[in-house]
Amino acid sequence: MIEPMAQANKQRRPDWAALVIAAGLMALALLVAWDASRLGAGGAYARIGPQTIPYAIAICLAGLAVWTIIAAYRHDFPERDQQDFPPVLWIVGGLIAQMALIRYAGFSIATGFLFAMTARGMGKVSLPLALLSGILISAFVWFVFARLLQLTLPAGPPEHLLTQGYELITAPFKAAPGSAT
Amino acid sequence: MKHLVATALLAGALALPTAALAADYSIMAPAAPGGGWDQTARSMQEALTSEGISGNVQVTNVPGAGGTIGLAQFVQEANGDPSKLIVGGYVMVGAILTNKAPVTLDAVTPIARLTGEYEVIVVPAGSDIQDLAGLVAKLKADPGSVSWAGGSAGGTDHITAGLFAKTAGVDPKLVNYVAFSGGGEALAAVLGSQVTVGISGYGEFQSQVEAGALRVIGVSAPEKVAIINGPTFKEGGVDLVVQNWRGVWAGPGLSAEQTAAIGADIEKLVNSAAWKKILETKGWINTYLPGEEFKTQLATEITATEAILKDIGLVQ
Amino acid sequence: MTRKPSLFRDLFNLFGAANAAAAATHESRTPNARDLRTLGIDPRQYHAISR
Amino acid sequence: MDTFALLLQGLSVAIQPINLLYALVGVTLGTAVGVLPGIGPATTVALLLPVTYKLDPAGSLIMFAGIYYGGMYGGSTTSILLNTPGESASIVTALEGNKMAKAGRGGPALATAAIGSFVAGLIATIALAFLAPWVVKFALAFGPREYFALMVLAFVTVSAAFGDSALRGLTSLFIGLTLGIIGIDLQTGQARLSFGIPDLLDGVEVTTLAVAMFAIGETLFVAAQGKRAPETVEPVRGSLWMSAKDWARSWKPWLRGTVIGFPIGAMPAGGAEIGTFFSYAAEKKLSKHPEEFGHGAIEGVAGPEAANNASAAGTLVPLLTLGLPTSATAAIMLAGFQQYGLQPGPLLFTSNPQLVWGLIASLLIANLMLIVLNLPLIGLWVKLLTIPKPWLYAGILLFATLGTIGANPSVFELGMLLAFGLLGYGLRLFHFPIAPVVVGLILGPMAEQQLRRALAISQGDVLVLFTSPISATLLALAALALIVPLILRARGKGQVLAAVAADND
Repeated sequence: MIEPMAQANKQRRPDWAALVIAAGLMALALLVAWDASRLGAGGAYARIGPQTIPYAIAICLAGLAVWTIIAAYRHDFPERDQQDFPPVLWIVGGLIAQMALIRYAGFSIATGFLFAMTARGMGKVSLPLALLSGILISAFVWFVFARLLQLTLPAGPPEHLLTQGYELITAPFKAAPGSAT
Repeated sequence: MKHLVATALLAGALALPTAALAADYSIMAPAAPGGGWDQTARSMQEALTSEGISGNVQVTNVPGAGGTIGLAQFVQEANGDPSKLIVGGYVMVGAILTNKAPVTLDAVTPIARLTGEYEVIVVPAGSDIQDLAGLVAKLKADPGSVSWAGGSAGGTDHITAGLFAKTAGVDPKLVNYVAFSGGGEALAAVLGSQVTVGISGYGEFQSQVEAGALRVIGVSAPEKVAIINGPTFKEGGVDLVVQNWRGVWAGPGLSAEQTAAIGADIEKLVNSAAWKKILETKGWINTYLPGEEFKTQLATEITATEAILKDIGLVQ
Repeated sequence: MTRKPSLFRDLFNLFGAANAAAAATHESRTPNARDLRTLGIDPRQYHAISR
Repeated sequence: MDTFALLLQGLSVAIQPINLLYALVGVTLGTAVGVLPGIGPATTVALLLPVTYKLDPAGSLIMFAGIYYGGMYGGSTTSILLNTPGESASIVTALEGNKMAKAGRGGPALATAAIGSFVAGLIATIALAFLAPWVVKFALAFGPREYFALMVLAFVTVSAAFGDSALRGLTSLFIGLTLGIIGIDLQTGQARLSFGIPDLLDGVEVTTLAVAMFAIGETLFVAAQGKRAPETVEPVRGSLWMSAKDWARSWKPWLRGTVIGFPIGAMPAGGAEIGTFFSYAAEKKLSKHPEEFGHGAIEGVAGPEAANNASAAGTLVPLLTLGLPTSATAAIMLAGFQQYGLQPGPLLFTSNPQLVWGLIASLLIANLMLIVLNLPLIGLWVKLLTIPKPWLYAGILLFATLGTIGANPSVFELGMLLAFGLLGYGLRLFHFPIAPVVVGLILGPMAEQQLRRALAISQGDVLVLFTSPISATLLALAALALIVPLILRARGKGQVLAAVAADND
């Protein structure tokens, strides 16, 4: 199992990113074990309770952390490509914007922001144009899924407008009895 | 001309929502789309609008933790708002206790119990257990040797198994209850004789009972149910009735008149032809119980459920 | 483990290489050159495929 | 009833107009996502799951299966014409296919891919129909302990056995298993890893995780790679039809690809890609013209394309008969069954024969639709590739969040989507596989519950796991699958390093 030191000529510094991953795995192992420790027993007949498997997983995670440390020192991790971070930030920002807006502005506006910022992150596009088309596409999607497939999607001003417009158009076609109040 | 059309459109847009406002309802199903509560909410929506009881009914889904997440959100949103309703059921009673939910059913206004289903105990066709007396005898001799397959821990099936043991004079803590997730997993275990008995709603076992692969040895109904071929618990010597029901509540802070108005609408719903037709197609049993009676029944059940969950050891 | 018939080992190696390459491609990565060669694929040609 | 009768009965379900429509929608969508980069069948099914609950179960499952099959067809188009596989299972097709297109033989390449997919899909679906009842008979004897052993075997093969790094495969698996613990424990009702957050009590949704890992993680990863050289579409020159020589050189690879792909898909080893690589290697070894490989050998398109479709059908064997998903797409299809309260497994064949056989029969129809959609309409699909990348990925994220919001309109759920998306990006960055995370999340809790059920039934006797011949065999296989590759890899290390050194010249 022992590897010949063919890589001796390579740099001797450990792979720092891999060490960070190992630390993360170890932290996760401790978290799982801590959570398991406060669980009550159970499964009188099974003799293994809700805490048994979490403990087993914690031990394995700790083992994988150690293995990752060894791999970090032996440079077993493959090379990473150069990453271009601004686009990633645009997209993450878009997801955060959607989260922040969805309760107050409704589906179309929130998702319009996500659409525009993702498009901006992936290439050179005009942000206002992307935002406008994003809101229009989202409003259309909202209409199809919320009205026709009866999915619960949060409604905001554009959605209320759409609903009213739809009812206005369909009102004459609806049967008169029952709908009168 | 243009102006006229625009004015008409605007007037219409403004007038429509106000016209419909009088009988609007928004029903929350505190579960994912597709489940039993969701189906109940959407059936209510269908019947309320088609019968003209309400002009516009919206259904919203807030899934999670046996309905307790939806309930907590509902209490905040629906305070003093007579247009908001929430659907729920017996499962919620257990979930509130086991999850130690901060918001309980005390915070909402009971409107009515709508539908229900009874629990059955089944054994494989070739089992040496013939009837409830045989099951009780085996249970008393060695509780661990009887494994019960049913739904998740703390759910209706588990509670019924605990109550059954308690009523039969066996410590509910010693019940060897094996939880299965839905979709026929428990059924497979009973069919394969992996477990001694199965306990669940009749719907779960119906097809295999009719095919002769399983036998019903007990039903949790107060009297014989037409479609189920088996004795009630009481006939088998265990005096116990359990119903897995679904009902509807309104928000807190409503006046007596507002509550009464909602109750009247729901009563209209229950007596409507559209609702009866839905019950028939879905195979639901009508166990309608209006406001005050529902409230009393609910209080009794909550006390009994808390006691049995403590006995089983799920609630400290 | 050392005296397996060579057909078995070849098949196993082939299968192992196919699996390793498959696992890599599944995650939009480039399989390593050894696996590609085992499978009769020229790594340089493989790299020309844009992903 | 024998298989033929059941299959005929299934056909009567499948040819109902509404089900034909679902199949058509499925294969069209599947072909489209197969053509488009950045979104595959697994993602598409995950996106559609939350929005299809209103449809009837048979219809949506037929649609999902159509997407799975369609993805395998669509991926080959871009591989051949663009040298950009739309699907990872079509990468191998690009090797010879694009060379053929460059040499002006794009038509025959597309034709052998489509016809090969059809032949393989047809044979493999029939094999599925005949094999399934047999496996079901066997599986009826399965109890909790046998299922537990089967899942342990699946863990090992999906994550560690043959992947390109056991360490990274296992790490991914254990991340999935950890996520699987979150929520209320089925057996005791206690909350685990929930930290008092009510939104976590129901655990992590498979669809949320899959959408985040595949759609969002992939988008972030693609975004971070920066700009690329512009892609060129090879025009389809000359005849679309294969010459007699092409037919003569294609039919054997089609059959061999089917024979290789089907069992690999059916084994709990996961993924259609393995079969494509294996088939390529086999064709090169068996070919009378090995020198043509690398310069546009038609066998190198015919074999792998047949293999990827056959393995899609193969994957359905363990999924339908045992409820065991062996690939990410299958894991999400399992979630689809569960959405309708159905548990795939031996019982489904007796309790819901209409649905199961309708599904199988509709696969045959979907296969027929696909060849019609793919051969004459090829130009239409190529047009899809002209959608600019920013709009394409913006659209993917729109639908990714739509599914999550539709199932549970909560900010917390969107936060999980973002968190898992970032996790997916990180895993890709450091070359960790994604599929074991998803498989771990869905199989982990099942395996744990089965183990605890087995022990509860036996009143705590651990030996029961080994006294059943089936579970003992499965556990032994799992141990072998974990250990043997480690030994082989260690023995091969010397050669590996030599190869690496040679490659880095």
